[in-house]
Amino acid sequence: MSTILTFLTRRRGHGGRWHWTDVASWVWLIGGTVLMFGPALWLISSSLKDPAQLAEFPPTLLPYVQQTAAVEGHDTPLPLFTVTMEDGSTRDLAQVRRIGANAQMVDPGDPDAQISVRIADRTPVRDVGIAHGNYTDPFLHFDFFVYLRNSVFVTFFATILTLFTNSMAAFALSKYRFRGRDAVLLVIVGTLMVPLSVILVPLYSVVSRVGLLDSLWGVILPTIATPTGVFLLRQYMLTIPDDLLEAARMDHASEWQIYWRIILPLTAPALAVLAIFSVVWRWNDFLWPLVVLSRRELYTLQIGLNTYAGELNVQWHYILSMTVVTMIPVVLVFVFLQRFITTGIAGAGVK
Amino acid sequence: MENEIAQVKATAAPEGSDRRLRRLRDRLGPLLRQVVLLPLVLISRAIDPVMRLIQAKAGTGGMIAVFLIPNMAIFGIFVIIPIILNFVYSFTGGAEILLDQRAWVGGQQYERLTDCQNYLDPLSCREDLFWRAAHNTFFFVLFQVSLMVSVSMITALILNRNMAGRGFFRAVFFFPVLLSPVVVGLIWRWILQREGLLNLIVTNFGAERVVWLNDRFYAFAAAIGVSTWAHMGFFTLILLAGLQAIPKDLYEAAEMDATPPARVFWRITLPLLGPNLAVVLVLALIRGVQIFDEAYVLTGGGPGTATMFMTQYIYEVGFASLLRNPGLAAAASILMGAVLVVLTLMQLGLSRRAEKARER
Amino acid sequence: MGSITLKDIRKSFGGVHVIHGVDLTIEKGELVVFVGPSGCGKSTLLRLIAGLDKPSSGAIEIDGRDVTRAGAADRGLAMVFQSYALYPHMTVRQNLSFGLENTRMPRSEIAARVADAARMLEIEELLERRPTQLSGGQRQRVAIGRAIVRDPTAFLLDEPLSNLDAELRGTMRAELSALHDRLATTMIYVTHDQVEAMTLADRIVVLRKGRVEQVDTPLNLYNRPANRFVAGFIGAPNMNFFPAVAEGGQAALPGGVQVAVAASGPVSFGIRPQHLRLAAPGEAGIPARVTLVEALGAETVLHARSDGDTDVLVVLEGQPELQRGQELALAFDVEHLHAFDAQGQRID
Amino acid sequence: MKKVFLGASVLALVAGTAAAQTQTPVRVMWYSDGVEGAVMADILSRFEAENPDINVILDNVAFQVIQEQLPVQLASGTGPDIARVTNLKAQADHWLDLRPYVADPAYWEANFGDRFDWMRPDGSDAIPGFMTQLTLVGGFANATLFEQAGIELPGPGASWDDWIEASRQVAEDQGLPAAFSIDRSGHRVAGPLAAYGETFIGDDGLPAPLSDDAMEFITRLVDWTGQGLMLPDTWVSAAGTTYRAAADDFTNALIPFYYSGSWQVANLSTKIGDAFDWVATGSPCGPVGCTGMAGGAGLVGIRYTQNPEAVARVMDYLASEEVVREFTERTLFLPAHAGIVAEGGLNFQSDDPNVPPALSRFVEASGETLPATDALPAWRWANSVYGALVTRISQAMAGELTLEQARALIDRDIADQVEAAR
Repeated sequence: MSTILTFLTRRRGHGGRWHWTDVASWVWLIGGTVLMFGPALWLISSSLKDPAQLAEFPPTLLPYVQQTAAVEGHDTPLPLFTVTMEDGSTRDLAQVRRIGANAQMVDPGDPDAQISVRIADRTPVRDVGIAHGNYTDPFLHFDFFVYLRNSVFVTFFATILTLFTNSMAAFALSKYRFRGRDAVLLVIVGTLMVPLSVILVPLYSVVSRVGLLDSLWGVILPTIATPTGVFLLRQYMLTIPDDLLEAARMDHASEWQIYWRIILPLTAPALAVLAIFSVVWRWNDFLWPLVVLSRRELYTLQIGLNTYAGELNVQWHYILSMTVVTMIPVVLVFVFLQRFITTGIAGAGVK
Repeated sequence: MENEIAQVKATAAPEGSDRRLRRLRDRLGPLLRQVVLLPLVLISRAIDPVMRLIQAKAGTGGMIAVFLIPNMAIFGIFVIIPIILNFVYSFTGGAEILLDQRAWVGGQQYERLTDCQNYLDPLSCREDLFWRAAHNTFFFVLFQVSLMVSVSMITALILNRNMAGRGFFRAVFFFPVLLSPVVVGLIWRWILQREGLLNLIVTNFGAERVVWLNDRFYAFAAAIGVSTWAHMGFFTLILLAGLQAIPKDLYEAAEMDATPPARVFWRITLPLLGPNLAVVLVLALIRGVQIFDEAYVLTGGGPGTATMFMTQYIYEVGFASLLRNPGLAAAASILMGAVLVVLTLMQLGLSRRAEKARER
Repeated sequence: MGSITLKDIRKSFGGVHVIHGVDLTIEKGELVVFVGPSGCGKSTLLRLIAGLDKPSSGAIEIDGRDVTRAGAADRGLAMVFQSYALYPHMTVRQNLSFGLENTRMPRSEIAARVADAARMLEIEELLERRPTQLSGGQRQRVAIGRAIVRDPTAFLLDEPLSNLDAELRGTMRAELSALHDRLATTMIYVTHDQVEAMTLADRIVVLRKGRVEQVDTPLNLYNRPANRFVAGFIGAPNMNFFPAVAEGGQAALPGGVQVAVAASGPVSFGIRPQHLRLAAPGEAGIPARVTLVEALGAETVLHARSDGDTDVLVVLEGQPELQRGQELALAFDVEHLHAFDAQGQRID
Repeated sequence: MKKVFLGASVLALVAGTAAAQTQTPVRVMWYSDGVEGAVMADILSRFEAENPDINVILDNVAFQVIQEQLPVQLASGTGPDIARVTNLKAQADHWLDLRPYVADPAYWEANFGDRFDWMRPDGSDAIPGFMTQLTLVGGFANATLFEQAGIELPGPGASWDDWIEASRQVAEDQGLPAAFSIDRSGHRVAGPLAAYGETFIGDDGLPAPLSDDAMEFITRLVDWTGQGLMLPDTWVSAAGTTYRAAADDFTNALIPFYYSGSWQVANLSTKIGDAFDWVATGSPCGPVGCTGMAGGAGLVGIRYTQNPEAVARVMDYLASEEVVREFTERTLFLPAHAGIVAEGGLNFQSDDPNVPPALSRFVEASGETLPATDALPAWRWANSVYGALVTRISQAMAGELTLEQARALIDRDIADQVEAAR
């Protein structure tokens, strides 16, 4: 125990005193943890609430369900309330019906005597519980597995192709000198600044002209030549010594082999970072697939869950629950690969 | 003999009880790797002779083309051509969506956008919403980039200290980067709305409920805060990488010189962090100007038009509203792109000059 | 097998001339060392031979075949890089066999060659390790091994020992020498270290600013440097030079020593520190004042200044009693004196 | 290797669709506000069972797709075979004329004919489709809150001022944040504007400049927001034409009065449950009348379909009286079928005692609409007017514009739209 304590309270500097910066750092980090994770936890908790509870204020931290009691003489279980009686005492009563501002209540232990209570004097008895319908209904009505398959297909092929094409281009741009290289680089970096929503209409007409509308490849192809990827990989490849390439050339390796057998394996950390980002990006893509895909059997999860957004109403309970479901892979990536990602970016990001 | 045993013990000891597990992993690892890599190996066997042939025929120059073509072809079709088309769109008028049905109007859209009596007063402009969006975007970028860079810097400095759980906290701050912007906007709207979590907390402390997203100041601050929340982890990591690359002995030397910590930061850390800081600034700037999804979901541009940013304006005018005007949207995006390019070039130029100055 | 001929090789990088017309023939089985100060073009020349760079003009022949335009892989050469350039993601074995696999050699043959090379270099236990798990000397061996397995027409070695510490460098130098004797293959060895050059080379090529200054055996270079540059570059500590003016076949050194020389006008005389000695009483010598005494035990290095402000180095045997500020005269035998004309060319 | 994999996945896709190849495919693009997608899927599966030669594929999409993407598809001459659309008039050129294909055009004329002008170009006699539901804009009141505050619900003929005053008293008594709210939508305020005398359409059929009558109501609306009577969250907290509903604030009993429309009935029923009693109030009155706005979503055939006969068969089935009746009863929508309306006796499937009276109140209110509002659904420029109203009124509410500026900008925005489209 004490070792844990000393581990946790280990700080920089010498001697045993806490410097004010240590305190400030810990406050910052712990505050940051609450701020970073809190909202996601809130989303999960909200996704377990039924529609009525979602709209409720004050919101509860945890999802609750109304307690009911089976009362003799009534076919269905009745909702339970804690009622403040006129003498100030409180009793748990079941509600038979409500008429306007008054409720007909009954004591489950004494089902014959009905009591009239003002509704302001009663509060529902609730227990922590889950509105599992939020999760089960979409799985029944919503082509979850079709959407999942499409999302996986898009994510997988987009990532593979991104890695391939970007690394090849980055190789050419980092390890060869040729006329126009700087121009190509400038164009690539320049387009970093063009957000998709801005060229939506022209891009749509291009994709439509190429015949990729309503096709998963129409979602995949426009995303794979990412300037970010080329840039990231090129920066990393610049750090690979040219000696290795020359050694390989002396070793009878063709240029393709140099790329394939020397450069690619050595770029692995940067490729991993790009792969993870690509997976997250493609998995989360919303606007573009929404524009390209209009057939249900081609929908990705993000588009699928948006079908709960109607013209006049949004079915938040379903959207929230499906959002949580679509977050699972991302969270898994995070949990299992976070060390890889964080150190990878640190290593590959900027050199 | 005894020596050898001692050696074996010494190497085995730290592995402790999971030695068998590790041995299994050592044996399984390569096997797994071979299985995973098998398709790649097969692909390479198939591609290699073709590539050798190309290299023999076309030489190294040909190979450069082979490496560049897939990326550049896709890039050309799906990025460059749309950008060019967008440029063409900006010279056409009407509500039609497809280019071939649209009428050529020359510079009319640009005239309409830049028709202003006073550029600082959007209401005096022909296209007042465009200028409101421009103003909002300008202030957003100004505040958001400064906030994000400072917060990322503080976090990176703290994470660079030698303290327990560094890896964990590094991950914590990175987590939101993985969420989709739509989800980010949704979560925070859920928290900031009238019946949201924040008001629950506020009322628990006895304060009045505030309708955060109805207040110009709070809504704007929320847009800044939320986008900082969502992206700071990425920038923190870049800065952290830079911090860790600064040789430790510089700090030791500074300590020997009894340099006060603030001075160490300004005179050692910051200058040596220069390249990373430049990358962070450029990327943050680009992202700031492009702010869309999370802010759109969060505030919808309100209250009034207080958080309506450039990209939202373009998206709504050009695509989302029932009354679309693609030509106007295209012209607006071209103007925005021009500003971005100028800003980035200025930024790069400045940092390059600073770098040169330092080298001298 | 293994003769290399360079014909008027020139190389410029974007207007900067790096190699100005080099003609050179390397006989088969020879170990030739390119030596020169940094920036003299020795590495560039090696890369031109290797095929990693292409000369701007001139021709390269290997065994009489013109390979000027041939790629690096097609010249049958092997190279050891200064940085070793071992593939960090491959084991030693994979590093050694990579080049052979590229030539579609049968697996058994590859295995046999790798085993041979590993045995020869005593790196058999390291075969399954990766380069990062090796010490500097071990990496060096692997880099050489990678060249050996290829059984090349010639080895090209680019400052292969410069990353090693002094002791290891000595050992490796000896091993390389032994290796050359055993393999009897042509080797071109680039170094800026004249000791390496002297100890290893059959012939040394001294380069300066992209030009060949002299090509000869180590001892000839030492004994008969073709010009002042070579004289100053070869031999440690550096040769001392004294300016003089020749008139009527005679020139006077400081202290009035007259020397016969077949020239007239400004000349300079060089003498190696080892060839100077303290003048016997009455003997004519160059007067100098001691500025520093470095006693190394077996020998003593004397820094002195003659009149005319020329610094002089003297290597004396043993541990003579000398003090800073002491005035003395330095004597020498005339046959050790090298004379150079105003252009720095040797005068015999 | 990769090729094999690709090939396999292509094969799988082809195999998946091969079974459907012998059937005529009919694609329906559909969006849902509630359960109607599930109901429609159910009805269509019965249709398929009866018509094995037709394969109906129901694409349940987000409303955003209908609004943003379908127009682009239509412009390029593609799209589904049938779509559920709200923006009916502006895209009327793209709808298929079903007249030559349906079994009995007279049945269509008789039962849906009144609304054909909403969805066909002016002067055409086409049968483009039918309304899946009618909607009527109108108010809801939280009867329980009114009762607790001891305030009478304003009766029929009560004016907007009466309603806001009564709601204000309830809000004050019950400590509520605001008295009422209206959905953020131009369509929602068009009714009240008409009730104050606005007619929208000029003599030339083009939008007329905003009248003083309209400004009368807009002024009130902005004042009410300024005084905190109208919940600012809905209108102020968004920009542009973004749609925002205040339904959650009403279900959460934050406002005693909510002006929305008949489509909310099902939603309110599920979310409010037993928490309080609520009633539909119809539209409060202005000087000219007590009108709401009719509207709704239409199901239309798309001109670019390959199989107009199959489309017509699907449409015939869906428009048949019994299917419309079932759909209406299960979705709690207002029916758009003249025969059903005349016959009445709809058996709405809800246990909630608040639902039937609310629905009948809306049916009743649909007789109270003014000609000015009745003309709007069939008017090409209605969306331009709605968009300009929302954008500028909410800016005025947020204090970014004065009323005069807002008026000028509304007129200018509409003129720009007309200009751009000509």
